[in-house]
Amino acid sequence: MASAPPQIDRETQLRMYRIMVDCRTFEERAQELFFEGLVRGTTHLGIGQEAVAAGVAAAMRNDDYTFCTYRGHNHTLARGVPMAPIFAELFGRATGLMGGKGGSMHLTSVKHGAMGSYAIVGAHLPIALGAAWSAQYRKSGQVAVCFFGDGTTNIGAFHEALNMAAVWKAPVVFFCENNQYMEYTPIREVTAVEHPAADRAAAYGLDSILVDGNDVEVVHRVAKTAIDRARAGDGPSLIEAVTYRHGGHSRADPGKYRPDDEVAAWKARDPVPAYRQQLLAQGVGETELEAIDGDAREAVAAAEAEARPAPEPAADVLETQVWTDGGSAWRN
Amino acid sequence: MASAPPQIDRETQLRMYRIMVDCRTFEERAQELFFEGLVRGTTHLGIGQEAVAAGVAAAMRNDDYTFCTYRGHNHTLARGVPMAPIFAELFGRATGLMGGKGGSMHLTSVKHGAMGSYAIVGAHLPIALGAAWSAQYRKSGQVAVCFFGDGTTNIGAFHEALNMAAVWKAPVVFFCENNQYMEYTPIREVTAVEHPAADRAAAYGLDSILVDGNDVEVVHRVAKTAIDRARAGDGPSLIEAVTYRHGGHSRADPGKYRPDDEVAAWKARDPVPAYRQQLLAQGVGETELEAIDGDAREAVAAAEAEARPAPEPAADVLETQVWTDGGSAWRN
Amino acid sequence: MAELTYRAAVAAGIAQEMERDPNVVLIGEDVGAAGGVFKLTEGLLERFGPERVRDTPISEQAIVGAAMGAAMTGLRPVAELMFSDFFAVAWDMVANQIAKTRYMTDGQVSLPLVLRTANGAGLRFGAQHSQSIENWAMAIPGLKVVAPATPADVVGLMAAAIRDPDPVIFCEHKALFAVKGEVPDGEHVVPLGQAAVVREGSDATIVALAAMVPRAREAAERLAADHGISAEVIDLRCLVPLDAHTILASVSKTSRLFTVEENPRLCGWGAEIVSLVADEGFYSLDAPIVRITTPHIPLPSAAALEDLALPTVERIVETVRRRLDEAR
Amino acid sequence: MAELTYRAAVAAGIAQEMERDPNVVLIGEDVGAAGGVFKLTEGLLERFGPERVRDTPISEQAIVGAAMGAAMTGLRPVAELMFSDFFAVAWDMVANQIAKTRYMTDGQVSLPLVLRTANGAGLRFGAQHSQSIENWAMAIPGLKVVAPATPADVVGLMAAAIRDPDPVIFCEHKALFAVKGEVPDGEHVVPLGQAAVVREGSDATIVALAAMVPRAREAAERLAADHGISAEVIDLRCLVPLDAHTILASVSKTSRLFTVEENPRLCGWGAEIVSLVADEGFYSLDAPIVRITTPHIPLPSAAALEDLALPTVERIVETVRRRLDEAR
Ligand SMILES: Cc1ncc(C[n+]2csc(CCOP(=O)(O)OP(=O)(O)O)c2C)c(N)n1
Ligand SMILES: Cc1ncc(C[n+]2csc(CCOP(=O)(O)OP(=O)(O)O)c2C)c(N)n1
Ligand SMILES: [Mg+2]
Ligand SMILES: [Mg+2]
Repeated sequence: MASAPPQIDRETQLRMYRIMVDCRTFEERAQELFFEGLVRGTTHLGIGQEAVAAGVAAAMRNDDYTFCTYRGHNHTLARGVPMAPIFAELFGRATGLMGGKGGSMHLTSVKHGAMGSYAIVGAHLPIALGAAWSAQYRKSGQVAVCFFGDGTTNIGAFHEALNMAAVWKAPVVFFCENNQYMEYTPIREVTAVEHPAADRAAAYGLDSILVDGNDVEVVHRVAKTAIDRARAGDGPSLIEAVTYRHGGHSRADPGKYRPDDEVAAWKARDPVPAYRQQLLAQGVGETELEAIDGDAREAVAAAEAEARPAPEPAADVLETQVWTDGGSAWRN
Repeated sequence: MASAPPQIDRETQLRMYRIMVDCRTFEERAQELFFEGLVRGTTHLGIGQEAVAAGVAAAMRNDDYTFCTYRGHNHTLARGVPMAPIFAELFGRATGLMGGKGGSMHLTSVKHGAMGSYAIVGAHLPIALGAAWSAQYRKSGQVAVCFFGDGTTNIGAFHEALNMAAVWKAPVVFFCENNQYMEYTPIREVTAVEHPAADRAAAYGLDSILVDGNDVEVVHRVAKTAIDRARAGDGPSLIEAVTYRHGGHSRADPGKYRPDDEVAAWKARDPVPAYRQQLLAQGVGETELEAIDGDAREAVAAAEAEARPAPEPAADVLETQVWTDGGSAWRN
Repeated sequence: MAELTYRAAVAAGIAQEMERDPNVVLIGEDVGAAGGVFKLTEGLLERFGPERVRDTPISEQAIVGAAMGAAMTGLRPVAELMFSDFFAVAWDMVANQIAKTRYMTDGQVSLPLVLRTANGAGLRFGAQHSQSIENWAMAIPGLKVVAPATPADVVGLMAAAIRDPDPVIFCEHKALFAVKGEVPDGEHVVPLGQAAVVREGSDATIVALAAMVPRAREAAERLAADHGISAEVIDLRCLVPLDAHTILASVSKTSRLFTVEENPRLCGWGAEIVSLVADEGFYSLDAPIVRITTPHIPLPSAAALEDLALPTVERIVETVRRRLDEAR
Repeated sequence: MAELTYRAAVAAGIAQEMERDPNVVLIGEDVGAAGGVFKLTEGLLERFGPERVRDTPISEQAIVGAAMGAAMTGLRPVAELMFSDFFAVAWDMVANQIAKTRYMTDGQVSLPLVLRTANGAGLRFGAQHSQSIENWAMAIPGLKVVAPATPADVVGLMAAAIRDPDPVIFCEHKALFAVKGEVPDGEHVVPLGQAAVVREGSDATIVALAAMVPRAREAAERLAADHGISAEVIDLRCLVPLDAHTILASVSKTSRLFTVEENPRLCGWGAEIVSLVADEGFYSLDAPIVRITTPHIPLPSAAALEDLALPTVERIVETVRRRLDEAR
């Protein structure tokens, strides 16, 4: 991964900033709505980790595939999926992205290349490999990007997918967002190596890649290199980006198991204002950034307003879409 | 693993030779009996791999635990399990080691520390870790040794067990017998690294250990070091020993997928005659070795004679030993 | 008698047994320092120390496999699978190793272990965090299966499960965690394999499990009040061992059988009970046997849909009433 | 018509579809160069090349997961799990991912894939290589389940399974591999969800699957010859979709139902069929419904024990005769 970092053009920079702000604004509101009781079930926020979703998405082709986890709002938004159906899904409404059948943990929009959010740790790594294999077979030039957390590196499916992807030279990028915790347990307490993904790349004949996950441009560059490599037929990559979630693991978890100074230090490295500062320093105008910030606030407000009054799913959809014929009949 | 190799005393040398000859003689006869139709179901021979079972067993304490695979005759014999009940088990007789309920793939003799042969690839690695954890908790000083093949390094359970054992510093030795094939596929065609176990040790913070699996003394020394380390509380090891099975994977497989010259080269390095030569060169008398060879032939013949006329299991054992009360009642 | 939540009863039941037997140990993801993601194991680390309460990585195969290896060598491990859906990730360990090893070794190996798990729906967690997997386990010979409906049974059956010399799958129902109930003082043990007749009745037998028990019970009250139908309600408590006597005795009295099952329709525990009665209790039957189940679909996450999917009190009342009418 | 073994029919069925549709690909352990450990895929690598027939490492989660990812992006993968017992290792992929994704995404994702596997007992392979897992799959909403009993059905149902837009678990029975039978020339497709009445009868209905079909058939012949009992034998062929009509129609004629199941006793497909009939066919029934199954035990390896465990022709004959006598 030693090639000189290409310049990132202004358009891409602004796009990444916009994605980050959209994600942040959306999720902050989602959290409020969870506490209001409007978002039901559970919700896993990526606040603090937006640089990853944004940096990678901006390196993807429109027809590339994203596979992510229950902590997948950011990755889904980053592919251009509109906010209203996501809100509606979180609220359990008929207009939800999956009609209320999936919920927060399973956001999927195939037409945006958002191929699903998976809630059993590790499962989507083999599935992403399968999509990459399909692209390889169809010679479509598509790449699959698979996001997962540090905790995921200790489950069997991780190992199987990495080895098989390497052997098959599949066009897939495995992207580990090391936010340093698996739910409430610090990853270092349950992992035999310091860098749960990077220190294991060699076990699959891959380069060890460890980057700052809070620097969107660093993320973008490393993602672009890996995606280009995959597209060129040079096989998979495993990237570890170190980052931090500002809040708890899910729902109402206040994240009290983390030392205050650790949280404070990472909040001081918040990727969104940091990138804003960086762009300002590079000469982007304050008004331009403010417009983006304002757009995000408006978009979130409009999406919420659209989703709120939507009806609950009708009883007659309960048993639809088990099969491709639209139904669920298991007998004649 | 750099400490100077300790001398192996004559008694241990002869014990290892005896184990190897016992295993070889037993399995050659088992194979003939398979072709005669007396051994039913399936059978996986370790002919060519005896140096591993012998070298490791001679480094174990009587109360240590062995976990092995369907290719487990050698490891089971090496712990001192008598031959007659093993033959009887292979024949499906009432006097079988597990009364005919387990079969060739599941040889177990808890009182010899032979804690089972497992036939789903990878499953026994976590189980061996569990026995080691138990020893650690009970402060018994016992060590668990877990044997498995090269193909097993690509399954998820391998990864989970290795990581958790390392984190828990469990007294377990993971011993990979790299015989270079997973059933019919060469391991290199399906594995992202050259040495499927050794090249992955670092992923669990462990030393990379690669040894000649056909040299029983090399195996013994490396095993002893690892077992001592485990017993001392210094945690697990992962050892890869390169070896070769002379025959096919199982049953009637002639192993034709392997190049003739490869087979010939490895047969030329047959560990049993090689060790015999080595012992002779070190001044062990031919008569002493002949006595061991003769003992083995007699023991195998006697075991066969004992097992052959044994009755088939009686109908009334079919439903026993599902539960610890001896029965299988699932209802009142 | 103390009043405990079902949630607190889990920790109380485990603590009772850890106190009694030093070989009882607990492992699982976040069971220690965090006290469990559902707070089911709160206080156990503080009370019994890190040797006996161990946090693990996200490695369900290793968790369950380690429990097996420890059980075969002298410990009595209790392993938590955070959500019962995650049994799928460790299914080989459960179904092929733990369930079969005693039989395969002709009794050389005993596996006194408990696999505990948060089971069932009602929290809008969607298809991968809401399943009822008790019938997966029931279908595998060599596993005992327990699913308590009350705090007292949580404590008592947990004790019996931990003391049992064989592997037990222990399903704790998420929708019941906040339910309160009296738990007897002192050591409390409820033997495995005894169903509880929680309401006597004469017109129909309703068999239920876990979160369906309070629904069946309420339905029975309404059937009595609104329709003059006297329903007997049986809380199975255990699927294996199964209290066939209690079911058959009830049906021989009522002549009619209904099951109320949270699992998807096909091959649930209800089908097994229907089969038992359609054979051994056939001549007592007056009318078709009816299973009231979740449809054969994955579980939806939206509140409106999840509520529709599971058997409700209304659906139970309506079904029993209508089917009894039809059979008249 | 050509005579093929059941074994050869597997490769023939896959080849027919690979010929027809370039998106059909095959993966699994030793399926390529070795032609399968049971020689079920012999010749396919040579015929279709390494891009379409891929050998994999021992990584069942990756195999099944990859099949899913490929199916959702345009391929029609056929993945082999060498022994059906190994489904346990990949059960999360099967039960939580493949089965649920279409529903969870409200139909955005289709998963046209087939998971084929060598299922069943009879080869003295012991408890971890002899299981019947079709009821594991039947219990999971979102999976279709097929288990052919004849070479012609292997080809015809394989074609239907590969063409089906939804995930299909395809169970090939090890004990039938050597059985020969006529297979129609040309393209042969047998629609999913149609049971076959393989013998007509009037006194009792016997429902069987896969290796139990020939046994049930032979038992019916003996019942007729030795006891004057006319048994109708139904080969289910598919568990999902289930041909409930054929079963109910038969029972309405015979008034008596027996199942012959290879799976361990509890929660098998038989329990589901009993439940169906005990509800919808209740008033046709003259006598208890009887399941003839393997006991609820892991499978033993010794020939003598394995033979005792599975339903035999004798046990079927005896059971049907005795139960009909009793009911008279
Ligand atoms: C197989 C499995 N085990 C456990 C869980 C419960 N669980 C959900 S998220 C999570 C932590 C995952 O940690 P990590 O991979 O670091 O991702 P993060 O949540 O930090 O983004 C756990 C244990 C699960 N969903 N699946
Ligand atoms: C999970 C699982 N997948 C596949 C198999 C079938 N199988 C039995 S042995 C074997 C090869 C194992 O190779 P290796 O680990 O190298 O051991 P060896 O047989 O060479 O001793 C395979 C694929 C199995 N038993 N379990
Ligand atoms: Mg994390
Ligand atoms: Mg090998």
